[in-house]
This record gives sequence, C-alpha cells and structure tokens, in this order.
Amino acid sequence: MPLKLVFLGRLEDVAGAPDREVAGADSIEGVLAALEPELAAALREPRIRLAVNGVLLAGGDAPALSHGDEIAFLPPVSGG
Amino acid sequence: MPLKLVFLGRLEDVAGAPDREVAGADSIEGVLAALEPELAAALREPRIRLAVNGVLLAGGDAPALSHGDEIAFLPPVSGG
Amino acid sequence: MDAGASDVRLLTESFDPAAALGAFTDAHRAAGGVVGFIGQVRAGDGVEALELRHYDPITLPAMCDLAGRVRARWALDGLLIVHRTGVMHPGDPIVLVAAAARHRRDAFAAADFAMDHLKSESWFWKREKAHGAWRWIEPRAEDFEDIRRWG
Amino acid sequence: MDAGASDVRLLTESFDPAAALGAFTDAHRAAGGVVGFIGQVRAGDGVEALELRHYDPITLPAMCDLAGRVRARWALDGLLIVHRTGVMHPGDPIVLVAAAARHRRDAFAAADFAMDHLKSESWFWKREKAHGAWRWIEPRAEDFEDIRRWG
Repeated sequence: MPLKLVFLGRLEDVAGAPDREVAGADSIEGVLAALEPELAAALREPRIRLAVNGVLLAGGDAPALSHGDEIAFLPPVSGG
Repeated sequence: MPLKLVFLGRLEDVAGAPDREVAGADSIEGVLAALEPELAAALREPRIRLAVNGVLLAGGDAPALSHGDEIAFLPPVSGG
Repeated sequence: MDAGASDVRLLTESFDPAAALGAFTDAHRAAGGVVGFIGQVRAGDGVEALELRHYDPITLPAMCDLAGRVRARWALDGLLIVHRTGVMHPGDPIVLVAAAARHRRDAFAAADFAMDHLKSESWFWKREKAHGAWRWIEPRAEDFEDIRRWG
Repeated sequence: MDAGASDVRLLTESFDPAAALGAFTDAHRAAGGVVGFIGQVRAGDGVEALELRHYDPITLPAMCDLAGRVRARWALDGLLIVHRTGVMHPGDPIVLVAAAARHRRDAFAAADFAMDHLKSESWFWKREKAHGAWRWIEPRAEDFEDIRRWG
C-alpha cells in the first residue's frame, strides 16, 4: 500500500528529491514517524500546508489514507 | 500683412474651413471685428483658448500681431 | 534609444500596439515589469468612424511635457506614449501607453496617471461618424473626475 | 473562444507576451481599453537563472479561481492570465495579465488586483541561481502589503 510524498520548494532540498514513494500508513502522523527525523521536523513546521490528492487540508484535518494517495507538503509560496 | 486663423474642433464647422487667411490687424480684437458676426461670437466664447504662433495665451493677454502670425482658436479638448 | 529617455509619438497612420509594446519590453530588460494600456475604437457602438484632430504646434509638445511629469513622479526605466491622430475605424488602435519599472506598483501608477491626463488634458478634438453624419464630441465629466484622483 | 470567458494558462515553455496581448486585444474589439502587465526576469541583478516550481493539482486551479474572483469584481470583456513555470533566464517573460474592459478604470484595477494576488497567493515556489548556486526565495513582506490594499 505505497503512498507518494511530494516536496515543494526548499523541502525538496531537505528530502533530497522532489518526491518519494513510501510504505503505506494509516495517517499522516504515521507517515511522518517513519521518515528520517530531520525531514519529519521540516515537514511538521507550522507554516507547511498539506494537500492529499490535490485537496488542501485545513488545520486540524487528519484524514485516513488509502492505497496510492499523494501527499504534498507545501511551504509558504514565494510568489509568481 | 495677412494673418492665418486656425479653427479647431467644432469651430471648423462654424468657420466653414479648418483655417483661413485674413487681412492684417493690429490686435486679436481687430481680427474678430472683421469676421462675420456668428463666427466672431463663437470665437469669443469664454471656454475658447487662443494660441499665437503655437504659444497659448493666458486670460487677459492682448498681444500685438505681426505679419504672418498664426492665431489658433482652441475649444475645450474632447480627450484622446 | 537611450533606455532612460521617454519615447513620445504622434502618428497620422495606424500602428501595431502589441508590436510596439513588445519592442519596448525587449528594450527594458532590467525592468521587472511593464504595464501597457491599449485604447482602441470600440466596435459595436454604431460608430462608423472616429476622427481626432490635433494642432501641430501644441499637441506633441504637450504630450512630451506630460511624459516629463510622469518621469519626475515615478521611478521608471522607460516610458512610451504613442497616440493616433486622423480618421480611425472600429477596432483601430488610438493610444498606447507603456511604463517599464523595477517595481510593479510604479509601472501601474505611471501608466494610469498618463492615461488619465491624456484623456482629459491632451490637445485633441474628436468627432464621431454615426448614421453617416459627423458629430463633434464634448469633454466628458468622467475624465475630469479621473484626473482629480492625482491631486 | 467565448469572448466572455477567461483564458488562464500555465506554460512550461517560453512565450511571446506581446503577441499574446495583441491576439487578446484583437479578440475584444468591443472593449475600449486593454491593460496588460508583462513581468520578466530582471537582467543585470546578477541572477543567472530563475526557476518557478508548481504543483499540478493546485496551481492552475487556483489561478482559475483567481480569474473568477477578478471577473466577479469588475465588468470586463475579457481576462487573460498566462504564467510560466520552469527554468527562466534574464529577459524571459514570467507572467502576462491582460484585462479588456469598456471602461479604462476597470481594466487597470482588474489587472492590478490580479497581479497583486498572483504575486502573493499563487502556488509557485521560486529559486534563483547566482554565482552558480541555487537558493530558494522566501515570501516578501511587500507582496502582502500590496494585497492588503484590496480589503
């Protein structure tokens, strides 16, 4: 039950790649817990927005994850 | 000692032509006095600005005229 | 062309505003942004033709004076003002104003100011042809309201 | 193209903003005026390249949403938003916003609003290359000040 993680902006540098496939987890917390601590800390910063399958999460959302879900980590935008 | 009169905007319709050569006169008042009354009245309207040889007159200016002077009558502009 | 100079043109023939704006943008590569305004004869109003008349000794010098005031008021890399005179038809370009600036806000304000002043103060007399008859256009109150915004 | 629809494009390759603006102007002959903003990579700042990254599922939908808000706020005949993504070099166009309106003031305000919101809210992440090294750019306080003007 793999998941796809997408890292935007400077998070790509922390992760070492723009995206990564990871083993399945039931929740975003479960995904973060399995990552290397430095990356997990960067992804947990309060200014990072999350989107699951292209839908932005609101603060406090903790969606259940399914096979093949794409989770994007979005730092503050730097403008067009 | 002819003068050239230039009629802008709707003054052209009143004068029947965009410009006209007239016999010399010492002053603008002298020029106006020699014109047909309807045209002179239109040129005397307070919103009409005057320019002599491309220089706008300020209210109250009464320049002496010389041979070949060009006097332009400028109604309010209607915008670009 | 000196990149810092203003480019002011009064044209008796039609022009291509997009091409002129493209050349202006290419000439100001150090500017982050270019704001352009293109004014054209509106189609579909029943106006068959529009004529702008100007007075040579005054019209272009006043446009150059306006360009100088715009340059003094905002930090621009370049300013372009192109204005038609003569007879035009629906869809024909009348005016192009373009301002290039390091900061977007300056370019917007400069183009906006230049247009307001061209519309209300520049030395053009306009007439329109509709149903085969020409009619001189009087100044519009709206143009004077626009210009009052700038203090 | 429906003359009343908005045209919103996210491009991975370079484009010709003047040609796009010309086609847009030609398509809106009933509009009296078109305001265009062209943003380009500034030359002469020591920046060798600029990269914008976007996120497919969100970036273009949010641009379309912005276009809808602009259309709801001003009476426009047409709205065009073109934005680059990917690697660009000095002088390359980044963005074109164009608004066609019957009234000049609406076109200026709509283009200005769209640019302020694209700059501060759109889903792009930017990095710059200088002296051979890439560096991610953080949001600028100035962009948030611009957006606050609109209430």
